[in-house]
Amino acid sequence: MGDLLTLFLSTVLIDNIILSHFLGMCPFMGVSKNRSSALGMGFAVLFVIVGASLLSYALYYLALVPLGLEYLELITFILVIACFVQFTELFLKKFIPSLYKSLGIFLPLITTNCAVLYVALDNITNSYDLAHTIVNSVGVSVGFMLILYIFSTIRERLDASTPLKSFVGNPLALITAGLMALAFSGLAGLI
Amino acid sequence: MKRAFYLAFFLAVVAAIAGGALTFANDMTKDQIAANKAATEKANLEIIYPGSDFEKLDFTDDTGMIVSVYKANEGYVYQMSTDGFGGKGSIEFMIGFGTDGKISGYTVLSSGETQGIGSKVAEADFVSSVTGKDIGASIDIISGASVSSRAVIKGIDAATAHYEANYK
Amino acid sequence: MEEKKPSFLQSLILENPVFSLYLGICSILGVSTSLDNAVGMAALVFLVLLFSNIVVSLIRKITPGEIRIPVYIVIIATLVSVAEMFIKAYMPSLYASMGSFISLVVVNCIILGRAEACASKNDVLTSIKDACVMGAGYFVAIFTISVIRQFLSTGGWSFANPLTLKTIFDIKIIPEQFTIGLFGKPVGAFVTFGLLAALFAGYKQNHEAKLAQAAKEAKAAAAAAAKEAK
Amino acid sequence: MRQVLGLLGVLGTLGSLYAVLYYFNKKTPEPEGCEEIQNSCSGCGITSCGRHPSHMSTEE
Repeated sequence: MGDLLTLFLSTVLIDNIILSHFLGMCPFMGVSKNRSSALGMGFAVLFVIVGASLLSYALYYLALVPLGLEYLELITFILVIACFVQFTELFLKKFIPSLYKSLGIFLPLITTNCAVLYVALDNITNSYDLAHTIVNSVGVSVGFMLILYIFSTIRERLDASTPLKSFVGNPLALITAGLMALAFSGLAGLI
Repeated sequence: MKRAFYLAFFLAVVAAIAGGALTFANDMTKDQIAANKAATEKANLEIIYPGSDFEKLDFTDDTGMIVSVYKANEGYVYQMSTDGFGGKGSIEFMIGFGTDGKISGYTVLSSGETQGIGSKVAEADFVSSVTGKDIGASIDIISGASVSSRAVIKGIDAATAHYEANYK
Repeated sequence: MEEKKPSFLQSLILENPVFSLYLGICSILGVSTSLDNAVGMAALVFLVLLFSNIVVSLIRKITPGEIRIPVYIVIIATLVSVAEMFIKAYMPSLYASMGSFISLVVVNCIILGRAEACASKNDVLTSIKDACVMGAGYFVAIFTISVIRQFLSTGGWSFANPLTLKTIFDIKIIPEQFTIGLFGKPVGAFVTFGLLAALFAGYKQNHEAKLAQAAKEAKAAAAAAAKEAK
Repeated sequence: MRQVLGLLGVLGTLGSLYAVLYYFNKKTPEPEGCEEIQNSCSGCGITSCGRHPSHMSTEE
């Protein structure tokens, strides 16, 4: 039980998907303009990462390994993630329009998101069992949402400030992310 | 509705062709990759027991730190991965337990630790402080690199416990 | 003064895919710790981009409009998988240092972006040219960052031939204890990329200011000439 | 032989599933109150994002 907790803590705080793996930068730069869209993005990513990595995990150990097709893992995982996102969008559009209103815009962006694919592959390369896979997926998405939310609060102030003309927008956001990475790397001694 | 079937068929054919290309590429590179893997494995083990032959053992492990276990002529070699300052699985090292009850060798395979601080776990004085010690004897932490050295020691203790439980 | 076609170098800086559109940042930040990684990743992205553009433009007539993007994703995934197998087989050290970033090239925004924006509409030749321009832009971005980051974090540059692992050059300028280790860590990646992006934005802004200024002058001169002619 | 069948099975079903879902997703109209979320996606240059104009073209 102990190492599940350390795995969770390390994926959320220390080995954070954005700050130490640089993944999910496209939504991180594009969507973090305000807090509500950051939260919406966070929940959409949480739902997709956990769903997609469980599907990929099942497909890998039930279909690819018995058939000896491990080398197909990259293309299978991409198709699984894409199918899952399309299915979710379709399901929300048809049955839960209210949820679609808040998450709908973010779902198509996640189909080709580096973070989702990384988690699906990471569960396999580390040969995690089911419990570790779930904890890893939830941990990564919580870490993503946490950093995205904190960053959106900072970014609201950044947009209000008047930096050098050439720093406006993304360059300043990147440097702020660098400072956040510095702060979070201080937690490394936690585990 | 008919359009949907045509689209489904089209993408299925594209995916099948992709699969075929991947199988072809896989067959071409399969043995080279296996050869690479065996070569690096052997090279790592040779550091602990030069010239000995090794037999890979399967093992049960709940610490999650033991990567693989080998039986050599004069002892056992554990390949370990522990979480240091550089995050999850940032330090990978090999440790050899001799049948004479002493640690026969210790070497770091890869370390994501900070340059000049955590990387001391791979340097000569820490290595010599570990090699030659009796199995189970306590190893002191490097002052100034406590996170990394404590992580390595945690790994060594896990290997020792597993060794004493199974092969002593 | 007619708009002179921006020179190749200028278009490399002005429309650099990485610094102006922020495409493909994930791989650049992750891999730009050493020259070998940077060159390896740039070559990989260029080759995948080239072949994907070729295949996409070859089959652009028969791909049904609705599922263009899914077909491109499958093609790119296959190309990256094949590339990953060859790197794992023949360049194991490069594979070890680049690790999981190789398979993440599949979702690299540049490749899919160019496949959709350019290759699906033009013939093979323009797609190849576009792949070269974009590949060069990517190489310029990742190489500059890795030059800065490797210099600051290890005090010099070193480059080894990935196939034979023979170090081609290894220069140490700053002595060991004055190197800034932070630049090897994620902090350095973000800060270096941010500063360079600001530099590019600054250059672009005053370039546009110059053009606007020149255009204004041209209009004023034309107005004066018209007044004289009356 | 089993491998080839497995390959065709896995990739074939996944491919056709993706095409069908993608097609129906494009076909189902957005729920009534959702038209205006288009412009809140702040001009991302990422063409793979479903909101990007590249996805809007229907039959050829």
